[in-house]
Order: sequence, then C-alpha cells, then structure tokens
Amino acid sequence: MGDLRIKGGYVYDPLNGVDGDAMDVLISGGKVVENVGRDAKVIDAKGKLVMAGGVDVHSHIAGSKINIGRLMRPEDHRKDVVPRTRVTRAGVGYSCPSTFVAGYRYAQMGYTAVMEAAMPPLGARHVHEELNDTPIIDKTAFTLFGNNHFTLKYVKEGDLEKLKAFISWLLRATRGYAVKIVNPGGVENWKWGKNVGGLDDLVYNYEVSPRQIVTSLAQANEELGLPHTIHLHCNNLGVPGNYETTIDTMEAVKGIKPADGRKATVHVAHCQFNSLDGDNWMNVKSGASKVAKYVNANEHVTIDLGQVIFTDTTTMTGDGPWQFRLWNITGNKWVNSDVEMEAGAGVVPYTFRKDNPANAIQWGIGLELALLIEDPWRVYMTTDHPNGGPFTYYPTVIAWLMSRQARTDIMREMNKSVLRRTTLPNIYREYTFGEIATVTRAATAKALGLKDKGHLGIGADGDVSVYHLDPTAWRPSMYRDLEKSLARAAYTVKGGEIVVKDGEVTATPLGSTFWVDSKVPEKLEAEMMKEVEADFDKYYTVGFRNYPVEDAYLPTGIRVEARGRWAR
Amino acid sequence: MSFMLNGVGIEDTFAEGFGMWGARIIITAKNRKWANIAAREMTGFATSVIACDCEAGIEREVPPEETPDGRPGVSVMVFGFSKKRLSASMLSRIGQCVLTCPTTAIFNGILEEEADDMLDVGASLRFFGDGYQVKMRMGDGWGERQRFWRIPVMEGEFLAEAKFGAVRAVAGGNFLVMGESEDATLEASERAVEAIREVPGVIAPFPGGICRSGSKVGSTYAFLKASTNTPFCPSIKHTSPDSQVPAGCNSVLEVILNGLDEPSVMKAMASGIKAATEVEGVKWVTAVNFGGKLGKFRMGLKDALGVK
Amino acid sequence: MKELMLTPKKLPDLPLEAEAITPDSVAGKTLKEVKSLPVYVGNTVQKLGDYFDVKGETAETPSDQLVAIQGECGNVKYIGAGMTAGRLIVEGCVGMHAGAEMEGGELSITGSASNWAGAEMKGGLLRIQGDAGHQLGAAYRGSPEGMTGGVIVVGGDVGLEAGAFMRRGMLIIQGDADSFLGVHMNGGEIFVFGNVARRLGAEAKGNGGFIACFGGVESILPTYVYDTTFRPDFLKLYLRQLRDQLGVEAAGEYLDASFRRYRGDIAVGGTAEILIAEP
Amino acid sequence: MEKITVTLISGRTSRQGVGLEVGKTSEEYFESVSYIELSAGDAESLGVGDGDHVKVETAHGSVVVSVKLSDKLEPGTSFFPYGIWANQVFGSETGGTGMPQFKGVEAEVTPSGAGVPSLADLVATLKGGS
Amino acid sequence: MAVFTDVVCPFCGCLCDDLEITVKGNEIKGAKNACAISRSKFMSHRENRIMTPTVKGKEASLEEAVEAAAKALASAKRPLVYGLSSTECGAIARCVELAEITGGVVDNTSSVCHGPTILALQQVGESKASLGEVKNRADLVAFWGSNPPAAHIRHFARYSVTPKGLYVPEGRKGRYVVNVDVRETPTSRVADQFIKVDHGGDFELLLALRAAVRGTEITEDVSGVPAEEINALAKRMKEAKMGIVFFGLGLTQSDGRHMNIDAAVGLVAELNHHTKFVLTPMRGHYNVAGANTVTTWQSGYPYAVDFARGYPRYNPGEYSAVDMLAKGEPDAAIIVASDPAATFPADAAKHLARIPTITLEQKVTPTTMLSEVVIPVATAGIEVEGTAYRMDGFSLRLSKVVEPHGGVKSDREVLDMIVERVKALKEDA
Repeated sequence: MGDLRIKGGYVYDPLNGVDGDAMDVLISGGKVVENVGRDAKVIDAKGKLVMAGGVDVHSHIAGSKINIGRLMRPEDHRKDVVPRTRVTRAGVGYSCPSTFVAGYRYAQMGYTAVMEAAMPPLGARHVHEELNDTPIIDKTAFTLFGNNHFTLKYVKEGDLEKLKAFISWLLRATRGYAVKIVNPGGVENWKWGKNVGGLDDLVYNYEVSPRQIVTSLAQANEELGLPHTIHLHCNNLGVPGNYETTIDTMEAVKGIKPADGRKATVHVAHCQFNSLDGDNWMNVKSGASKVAKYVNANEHVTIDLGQVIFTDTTTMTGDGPWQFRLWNITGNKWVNSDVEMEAGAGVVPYTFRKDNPANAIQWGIGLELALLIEDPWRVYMTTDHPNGGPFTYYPTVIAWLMSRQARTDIMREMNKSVLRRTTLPNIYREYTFGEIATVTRAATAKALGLKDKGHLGIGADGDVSVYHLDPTAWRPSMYRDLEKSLARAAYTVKGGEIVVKDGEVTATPLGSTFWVDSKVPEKLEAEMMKEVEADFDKYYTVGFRNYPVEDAYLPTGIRVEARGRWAR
Repeated sequence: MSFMLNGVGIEDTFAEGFGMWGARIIITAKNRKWANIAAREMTGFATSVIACDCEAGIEREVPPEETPDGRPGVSVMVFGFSKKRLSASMLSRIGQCVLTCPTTAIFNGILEEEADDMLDVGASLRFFGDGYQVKMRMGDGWGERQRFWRIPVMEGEFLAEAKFGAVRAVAGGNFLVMGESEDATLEASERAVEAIREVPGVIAPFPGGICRSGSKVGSTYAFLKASTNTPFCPSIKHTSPDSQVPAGCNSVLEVILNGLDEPSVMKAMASGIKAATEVEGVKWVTAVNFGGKLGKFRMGLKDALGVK
Repeated sequence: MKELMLTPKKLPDLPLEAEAITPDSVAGKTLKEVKSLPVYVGNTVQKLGDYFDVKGETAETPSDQLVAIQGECGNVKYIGAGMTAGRLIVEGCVGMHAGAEMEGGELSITGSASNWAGAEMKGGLLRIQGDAGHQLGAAYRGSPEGMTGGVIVVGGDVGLEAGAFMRRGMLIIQGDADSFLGVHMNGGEIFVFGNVARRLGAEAKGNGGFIACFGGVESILPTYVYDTTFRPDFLKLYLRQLRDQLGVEAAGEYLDASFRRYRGDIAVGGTAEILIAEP
Repeated sequence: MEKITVTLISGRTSRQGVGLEVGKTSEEYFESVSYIELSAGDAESLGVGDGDHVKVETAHGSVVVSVKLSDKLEPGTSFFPYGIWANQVFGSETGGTGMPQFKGVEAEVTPSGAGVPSLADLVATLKGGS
Repeated sequence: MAVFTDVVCPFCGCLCDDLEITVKGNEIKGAKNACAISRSKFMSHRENRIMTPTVKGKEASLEEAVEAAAKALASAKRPLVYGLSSTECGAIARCVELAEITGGVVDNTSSVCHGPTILALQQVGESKASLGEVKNRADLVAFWGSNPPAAHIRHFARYSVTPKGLYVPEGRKGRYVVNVDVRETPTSRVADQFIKVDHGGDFELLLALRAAVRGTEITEDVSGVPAEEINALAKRMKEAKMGIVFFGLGLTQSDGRHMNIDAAVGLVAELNHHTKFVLTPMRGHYNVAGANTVTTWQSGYPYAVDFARGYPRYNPGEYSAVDMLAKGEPDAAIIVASDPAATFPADAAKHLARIPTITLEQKVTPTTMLSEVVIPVATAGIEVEGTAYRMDGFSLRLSKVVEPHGGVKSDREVLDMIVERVKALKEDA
C-alpha cells in the first residue's frame, strides 16, 4: 500500500487540539506520519470536513443476539436489500444487517472501529466468527461478567483477587476487550423467571446484591488496569423511575480509585433507557436533567446515549427479564435465550413512534443527556444499535445535536404537552464540529483506551473520514445537508487504504479485532483455575478445554496489554 | 301586503329561521312496528329547545330496500344548538330509547362527504358494552369505509354506526294556518304535515307536526322566557292590543319545521302551505318572524311558493 | 379506460417474474417502453416483450389503464403485485404472488392462482375465479401483518393458511378452505361458502375479526368456546355487500340465517369469532 | 385380510444412524431402513410375520419392504425408518413451507411376493424419471 | 499411539465434546465415550470411501472435476446449492458465497427437519436456553415428538434426564420427565408420564394446554388425551421451578408443521408468566444449526435463500430444495454434505438425475450415484478442523484427529476452488 496525502481539508482532531484548521493528513504504512513520499496518492480534501475514523463505543453487530434478530426478522430485511457488487457481498440492511453490510455501512459513514457490546463467553466463538465476516472496520467485543457464576461466587466470597484472576482469564479465553455488566444479578434471577428490583436486592442462591457485583467488578477492573472501565447496563432498564437506580449505581462506584491515566471508573451504556422519571408508563417523564446534573458533578462517570430514532427496529439486550417485560408491553414476537452459568439475552421487535408519549419522552431524554452534560469527553453518541434505532441514523442524531432547528422541526410533529415532560424544548445548545469529533471519535477511543484511534496525531492509525461538507460555510439551518454528507463519506480511509469513495465501498480489507491480555500472578491464576475447572466439569455442558476461543478465530487479532500492577 | 293561493290569502312575510346542528339517524328493526316504536320514543319530548334538550322528529319510514341491513327502518332527525349538545342528546336518546328497544340497529343518515362534521357517538355509546363491545369495520382499502360498534345486549347485539354526520341545519321554518273553524284549521294543518313528510331532510318536531301554542319571546312574568303567542290567539283578539288574527279566523295552528338546509325547509313550507290552502275554510296563512333578531334565515313565503 | 393487451408467447420453463405487469408500470409509457420493461428468469434479466406480444394503448395514469392478459400464465410470478390503481385482467391462471402487496385497483384472474396471491394486500379488489393456492392473502414469513385492507374474492377452493395474520379487509371464499384459515388473525373478515377444514381461527386474537362459515366446518378447535346461536344484524351488512357489490350470489341466501357463534382463540386470550350458519 | 390401512410415521433409529455411517451401500444400512414396523395385530390381519414382504402404497407411490413386528405400536400405526425406501411413498407437496409431510400419512399395506428393491434399483428408478 | 481428548463428535446436534479418540499411525483405533452412532462414524470413517473424483461416471482429476462443476454452475440460470449441515462452518460460508456468485439458491437440510421451527420463530419467537441450563435447573423435562435414544443417544445422560446439575443435585430423581408422542418409544419408557396423542393432534393439544395454563379449565378430551390429564399437566408445568420442552420432528414433519411449533412456543412463552420455561429443538445433523447460523449472518436468512436478483430473498416453499426440485426448476445443483436422493420424496429427488448434479461426499450415496460430478472430500470433525453449532446454538471447535483419507481435500478447499473458477468464468462471460 502506498503513501497517502489527504490534502487541505478542515481537520477536527480534538485530542491534538486541532479545531478546523486547514491542513494535510499524511499516512504511510497504515499510520499517520510526518512525511510521505513524493509519489504519495493525493486526496483533495480542500473545502471538506476531515476527522479521524469514527469509533462506536457500543453497538450490537455480531454474535448470537444480533443473529437471532436477523433470523427472526425476514420482514425487516425485505425492506432493505443490498445486491452484490464487484467489490462487495450481497446482504440485507436495516435493523439487523448481515455482517458484510454492517461493515460496509459503518465504513460508508466514515466509521472505522466498532465495539460489540455484549458477548456471552459461551458464545464468544460465534461472535468472533461473525466479526471475521464483518469487513473493513476494526472491532472489539465486551465479555459479559455481571451474572457469571464465578463472578457471583467470588463476590459472595469477597475474594477480589480471584475475581481479578477470573476476569483476566475469561477476557483471554473469550478474546474479549472489556468487562460488560448487564442488569447485574437480574439475569441470574431471570433464570428462575424473576428479576432484581434495585441495587440492594439479592441474587437467589448467591445472596449477593447488584451493588456488590458492580462495585467488586469495578474495583477489580481498575486494579487490573484494563484499558476500558466497566461497561454497565444498569438494573431496572426501561422502568419508569429508574434514574434513581442509575444515579445510585454511579454513586456506588464513586470511591473506587481509577486505573492510571483516567478519571472514570464506570461507563453507563445507553443511558437514555435508564433515565426515566415517573411511576409508570402513563406518567413517565424525563429524568435526564437529574442524571446529567450528577454526571456534570462527578468525573468518574462516562455515558453513551442510546438515542431513540422513530422507526421500526429490533431491541436486543443481555437483559432477559427486560425483554420479557417488553414482550408483555408490545405483544410482538419474543426470543429469550439463557446461557448456562453466565448470561442471557432477549430479542423483541419494536417500533418507536412520535405519537407514543413514552417514545417521544425517550427521544427527548437521549438528546437532553447529550446537551445537558457539559463535558463532551464523557458523553458519547450511540443509538445502542439496534435498540434505539439502526446505526445508519447516526447522521440524523448528529444533526439533532448540531442544529436546534433540526430538533424543533421534528418536535413540531410531536405532542407539545408530552415534550414538556422533558426539558428539551428549552435547550438551545448546539454542538460544534469539534464536539462532534469528540463524542463520535476522540472521546470514545480515549475511553476505550484505544490509543491509536480517534485522532490524527503522528503514530495514530491511518483511519480517516472525509466528508463533502465545508464546515466553515455550514449553518445549523443546513442540517439536512449535514445528514447527507455524513451518511456517505467522500472518502473513508482504513489503515491508509481508501475503502470508501463518494459513499461507495471500493475495497474490503478485514479490520483487526482487539482483545485484552491481562495478567495476575501465576499462583493466583492457578488457584482460580483449579476452582473454575472443578465447577466447569460439574455444571457446564462444554468441556473446560473446549471453552476458550482458539487462535484460529483471531486471524487479525491484536493483543492489548492491561496496565495493572502485574503487567509485564 | 299579501297574495292569493287557491283563494287563500298569504301574507308576504317571512319565516325567520335560525341555525342549529342537525343529524339523521336511520333506525332499523325486525319489522316496521319496532322501528316506529323506537323512533317515536327517541323523538319524544323534543319539540323545542325552549325546554327540551333537542328538537327531534321522524322524517319518514325507510323501506327495507333502502336501509343498510335490509330491514324496515325509520329515519329520524335530531337538532341541537351545538355539536356538543347535539351529540349529548343523541347519545342519551339512542341509549335510552333505541338501545333498549328490541331488535333495533342504528345507522348514520348523512354521508361523510355531505356532513360538516362527524359526531363520534359510538365513541361513548360503545362503553355500554363494558369491554365486550366489538368494533366492526367495513371498506378498508376497497369500497366505502365504515365503522360500527357491536354492543352485546340481553337480547343479542345492538349494532350502532360509530359516527354520525352532522350539518349546519336550519330550524324555525314555520307558517301559521288560520281558518274559520277549529276543524278546518286542524284538517288543513294535518294535510300540510302530510305533505311535508314527502320532503326529504325536514321534520316537524311538534305533536303530530303541529303546534297550537305558538310562543313569543318573553312574558309579563319576569321568570318566564316565553309565553303564549298573544297576537295569534283568537280568543283574546279584542283584548290583546296587538292581535294579528284577521277577521273571520277563529283558529290558528302553527307548523314548525327544522331541516338540514334552507332550501329543504322552504320547499317543505311551500308543500305544506299548498296542501293547507286546498282545504275549505282556510282563510289566511302567514309566518312568524322577529324582525331578524332571532336568526339569520329569512324564508319568504313568496320565495318559497315561487310567486313573483 | 385505455386497454393494453398482453399475449404470452413461448414462456420459459423457469418461472418468469413479472412485477412489471401492472397498470402502474405501463401507464405513461410507449409500447416500446412497455416491451422493454424488465422481467426475470432465473438469474437473468429479460424484457417483457421477449415473452409477451404487446398491443393496444397505454393511458396517462394508472387509474385509466386496463391491462388484459390473454393466455396461461401459471408460471408467471408477481402479476399485479403492488398495483395501486387501474384494472388488470388475466384470462387464464397465474403463478405465485399475484396481486401481492397490491394497494388499489382491480386484479381479476379467470383461472387459478398459485401460493401467496394477495399476500400482505393493502387495498383494491382481487378476484380469482378458479382456486387459490396456499397462503392466500397471508403475511409473508415473519411479518406480523397479513392483509391490511382490500377484498379478495375466490370462486373456488383455497389452500393452507389463507388470511394468516389478517388485520383488515375481506376474504371471500366461495369454495372450500384448507386448514389454518385465518390463523393469527387480528381483525378482518373471512367468509367461506364451501367447507372449512380444521384449525380455522387458530391463535386469532380478535380485534373485530371473524370467520363466517356457510358450508360447514370439519371441526372447531378445543380453544374456541360456543356462546350462542343468533341472527347477527351486523352480518346482514356484509352479506348485502357481498351480494350487491361483489356479485357473490350465495350471500343472499343467508340474510336471515341463524349462526352458531364461537369465540376464541382462548389459548391466546383472543376474542375472534367463528360464525357457522345453521343448516 | 388382504389389505390394511395404516398411518405411517417415518423417523430415525439408532441402527439407521449406525448403518449410514458405515455407508449407504452397506448391508447394515440396507437392513436398517428397508422395512416397516407393524403392530402384532396388524401383521396378523395381513397374515404376515417378521421378515415377510409387504407393499406399502400411498397416494404418492409404493415400495416393497420387509416387515418387522413391534410390540410397542398400536394397530393402525406403522413406523418406517428414514431412507430412500420410505421416500418412495412420501409426497413432495410442502404446503408452502418447504417441508413435506413425513409423518401421519395414510398408507395401504398388502402382502407382497416381490423382492425388496436394492438401493441401486431405487436409484435406477430415480434416474429413469418414472 | 496418540490419544485426542475433548474431541467433539460430528454426528448429531448434541455435539458431545468429551470423546477420546485413539489414533495409531493414521488410523482410528478407539472412540471412548462415543455413542453407537458416533463410534460407527469414527471407526468406519474409512469404509466405503470414494477415492477419486468422477465426471459422468469416469474417473477424473480434482481439477477436471472442479472445472466441470464450475462450468455447470456458472452457466446455469437456476443453480441450487444444497446440503451444508454435515460439514464445518467454513464450507457452509463458501456454499452461501457460491449461491451468491452464481445467482442461485442456497438451501440446507433444515428445510426438511427444523425449517418449520424457524418459520415459527419468525412468527412468534422462542424462549430457549443452552443445554447446561437444563442440566442445572430443569425439574420438568418434556420430550414432545422426539425420541433421543434413536438419534441423540447421549442426550439423556449429558443434558436432560440423568445429569446432576447445580440446582438439581439429585439428577434423575430431581426431574419429572414427560413424553408426548403418537407411539411408545424408548423415551416413553424412561419418562414418568407418557401422553399418547392422536396422529396429527399435537397442535390442538398444545393449544389446549396453553389455555389451561391461562386458567381455562379444559372440559373435554383433546386429541385423545383426557381433559383431566391436560389440566393436571398444565398445573404441573406452572409449578415447576424450571421446565423445558425438547421437541423433534414429530412436530415439524406432521400435519401442522410450523404451526405445531408456533403453538409449542406459545405454550412455553405463556408459562413464563408463572415460572421459567424454555424449549429447544432436537436438531439432527451435527451442524445444521451452523448452516442456519452462518447463512443468516451472511445473508440475513437461515435457509431457502435465493440470490437470483443479486440480493438475498427468502421464501421456504418457493426457494426450498424439495419444492424447487419437485417443480423441476434447478438446471444445475451442487450437493454438499447431504444425500437428498435418499432423504427427499422420490418425486423431488428424481430431478437431480436430470440435471448436472455435483456432489461433494465421502462415501457412495444415492445422490453420488446419480450425480454428474462427484468429488470426494475429507470428513469434517475427523480429518478436518472447523466450527460446528450445537442444537442450542453454541459453537465448538471440531478436531482433526487423522489426515484425510487418500489425501482428499476438505469441503472448504474444494468449494474454494469451485468459487474461484466460477468467478473467473463469470468474469469472462
């Protein structure tokens, strides 16, 4: 691959303090460099918007959950079919895109790295098989820990050391990247058809509380020095009044000392679904301002939005009891999938409607969170694809963030008295391009500890997006142009290779899969393994030695070392 | 000023009409008997909004081939001062008098395209079904779109169309028939009412279509809104200072009409007056008005009868 | 109405997919353009003119367009699929998906239709004088809504799962209906003048939906409960419409009939009705 | 009796599984799938016993197979192991689902003097297209 | 002598992963922990093997056979790719790609086994769990139209009936086992309760049970099952701590097909208002779940996928192999790891003899006997590594314990060659 000069674009690179300067970005050997050869290929980016490739901190693109979504929704695929081209494979899109199409469409929007946010360990091999069929973008997968038998066991025993050893081993065994927690304790209880109602409910048989699970995992996570904080789907998701649980949860991990190099100790995922105020779906209102107030005052918290889009989509979470509840609310088809000893999942199709008061409020909450949380380094743009809506709507969400008029125009189609149950109509803030670059790239990469991503400094990965948009001439009234240009990048460059030109995919390299290698002392690990193996033989249906994901599934794997005190 | 019709003097004046909201309900039943019973019940105590909640009357009997369900029917019309009051009256009257009446069903009598608004009577009526009501739909994507409610009742099911067309209607069409005797005047008025029945879109809400006690606005008694129509009472012709009863007239009856629009009311007035004048002993026909203070419609008898 | 006549030449052995045959796609085009409309055979794209003689006139708008096909099209799929207006008459049989997702106008087939005729229909009138295959007017796999409007009138018999997941509209079957008629239905009306096989109305929710059977029923599911025998006034409205506007003469015979009323499917807490005419 | 009507159900057996893994041309496989199970009562009505040949005929086709007595089956039900023999009598109509009906099919069974066709015989029929 | 432990068995959907395979030289000498069928598969894997590719009955080189296959597929207007379920996922992925580049149809054996299960899932969903959930928690286990001893021999012992689990420490004694079937089977003998249902009466019984679970008392017999038995079973199911229904082809292949599963899913979903209940299809071929899984992530659809228009379309009954063959549509077919000539109704199977059929197979089968091109391949899970998906949807790594017999290539390798040649031929065209 030759050198590349992306010439003269308006560059937004907040990590390096570049805010719309017209400059060149030079790439050689897949990395951003200071100089390139004379024969470097030139991309004329003059008058165009240039940013690092997008980094999605939370999405569902691979593994059994999304594949159940695909499997159960032929009606969703039928409305969005993708024919093959000379370069690309055929597939389907919309809320549950096929693996190839997911890769293409992210790249077409200028995204070059996407985090699969929920990987059940037993399904890890499946996740990696799908990731290997997801072209162009780099990926990671977050391993589910919050309802794992061994997590619960070590939390119950109060053995933080073995918990750390277990986390290290399981991340390695699953080739996972982060500690994901979904409805801690609730999913285990769901295996008896029950749930937990709050932070201090107890998990059957283990007699531990969600609070203990979260704080123990957070403590272990930080002591191990994992690149990302715990990634948390709080209890009571989708339950009116749950903002209190959310704030309680944030508060619970406040005292934990963050790993070196960061201030955060918890990432609260798709916070919109967890910022509801009110007592029931009739009087539900936004709790976003309360959550935002807490986040503004507490540096140990980061969140992503889980923004709602008004469309037909497919909800899928590791939160089995919530999906059961949603099935009862909607009567739509319901898939539940419990995973022995460790996790669960549910999938239910859902349509967000402007004329549904609860949906309108949820829509408002997502944007309120984005606009009321002052520090863009701690609030990230997501739709929790496909839960709030397909990721292909990101340009629309960005338009709402950057243009009050865009918000006003859509609010006109909604019930005003309903919207008054949010503060959104009174919010005037509009994001700048620099802030957009932050919430979609720089801050997410930083939060994930992906050091070479999300920025364009020397040594950064050569992942760049160039858009047909002149940021100096753009005004918020032009939000439709913004949407159009963000949806189809002028160029997407991945590892120095042009993969998208004028919105069309031109090349389909296989991106990398990052996984975390975390170390604990060998003796500790051996002790833990002995216990794990014993329980494994008794309670799993898969042999202990057949459990870890083999190297064959990581053809483009990249090992990321944790920086805890035992790191080599 | 006046003119003659069939030898009867007609005063060149106008009936003063005023606006009301009107609706038409087709009541069907197993047979004419039950359709008529329901219609009579439903239109009872509905002569004048002076003291009734609405004005209502039977428009005509509807033969089976013209009703939506092919059963004998009766068309009734209801008039109220506002859509809200009309709706409320329809609801209570349908609820008390039709829903309760064996074998009946009700259908809207004013098509949506001809209506000024659609009253969602079914929206309230259905709750009588206590959750067991069933929405019946016709014409989705093909044919005429219609909605009904099927409400379970002890006998079987009460079928009610969900929405009823309402129009800005005309009330207060009238004429006075004056004759030399009570008999002649009554017969002439009856004939008039019969003739009016033939005119679509009009009802005469008073007993038998006829009102013997015309009223004027106000009274010597402060607590009364209306009182007997002194200028037209023959028995006090000479004691009342403003009597308008012509010589030779010993009885006066009033025919009062409400209709879906002004032309229908005028047509009905003309048919009625013509029929009345054909009776021996009728001397004089006039109409009541209040100099334009009551309503915006001035329905001249000359215009109605087509006299230049 | 302007009439365009299509006469099949030698049709291929493989199914021909011809969603191009609708008033919508021919209106406003020249005959030459019509002949060039794409049709699909296996993995190849061909032209309509390769397989059909095209004569007659095209109209400005679909609503003024009559398309008449003279000849057997039993292996031609998607005829009239998605049409929104105008008339389409086929003198012969048609293949799968005829009139699928149609939104308006009239599609009239003198012969029989294969599976998925009128699937997920939204509006308009689909007449099949012969028999219809399986999944008549049904939801496509996975879709929660089958017919959402319009009327299908079948002269003959129909296969499995007719009216599956029906939400709105009418399905009239003058012959017999196979199993799972109106399965999962949640609104809409089904009338059958022939015999109905078992499992009709399985898992139906209700929402005003009913199946009226005039020619007898093989059996009623154990999850339907018998309520009463009565003469429902509301049915008279439909029957008159069937007789007077849709030419279903048999409907007139049941205006004063008594019906046995069953309600279910209680397995799903449903309130749908099965009405069976008393002999 | 010359003829009985049974409801056929086809299915796997562990023997058939073992046989097919040896190879479909093997004797084990032939033995494991070229028979039907009949209840003692049905066999008695037909006057056949273990190993006798019968013709199985449905609306879709017919085949000659041997008889195996079953003490578990009730009269009127017959079990036919999956395989090319069974597939001579099942139809290809799938009711728009892709799945033929392999269970619960009405069949007539009559005693037969003919031999049970070999795998090659049946493949030859397929090739003959008859 | 080498002993391979933790070997995954490539026969049925149980994917037992505790086999110990003893190999001497390049020969398998023992298969410890294997069931009878598994043992037969391992021990007889070298018997009756096809050793050389053939084209129109004549021996050919691999390249010649691939060329003949590619030509037939590249020039076909309606090629069919079928089978997929008894090979590893890499080969399955190539099958999907082959259908895509030839504008053909790809279908797998699920269309004639648990395709109806998928149709039902697409209608109403499914409450399921991994097999370990059953082992650890289930105190009520129902086998409905399924008979594990015939086709999933170790299922009882490993997952469903006898194993001691975390919350079922007493094993068999801690579970109540119910069997519903039209006939007595070895499963009925193991069960605590056998419910004999009339032929074709499962659907009614499932609905009645669901109604009973909802609180409606059943008052009449349904499908030959007494009302009181239905009410009692409903009560027992509601009172279970955790229950599971394992259902088999007794539901998917009998009258009602996918609607039987729909009703079973509905019953199980309903039970979740009272306790925890799940269901799991007893999947036959060891990687039929993988065929569905891979096809779904690549195309969006699990089987019966048509690429004629360049994008995937889905419609079982239209693009499923039996229907297409019965209608005589395909003008070329490639069969991978399956034997449709033996497993399809003869009426459908005979079309394969009329068209160029290419078969990748280890042993002689009726399908190879009528194929124009036959290419011998190695046995996945014995001679080739790869991924397979268990009946509950979780995947395991298949082992290679011996070198391919006669040096034949794997399905994946042969398919790679065919894909490459088809691409080249299509480019030229």
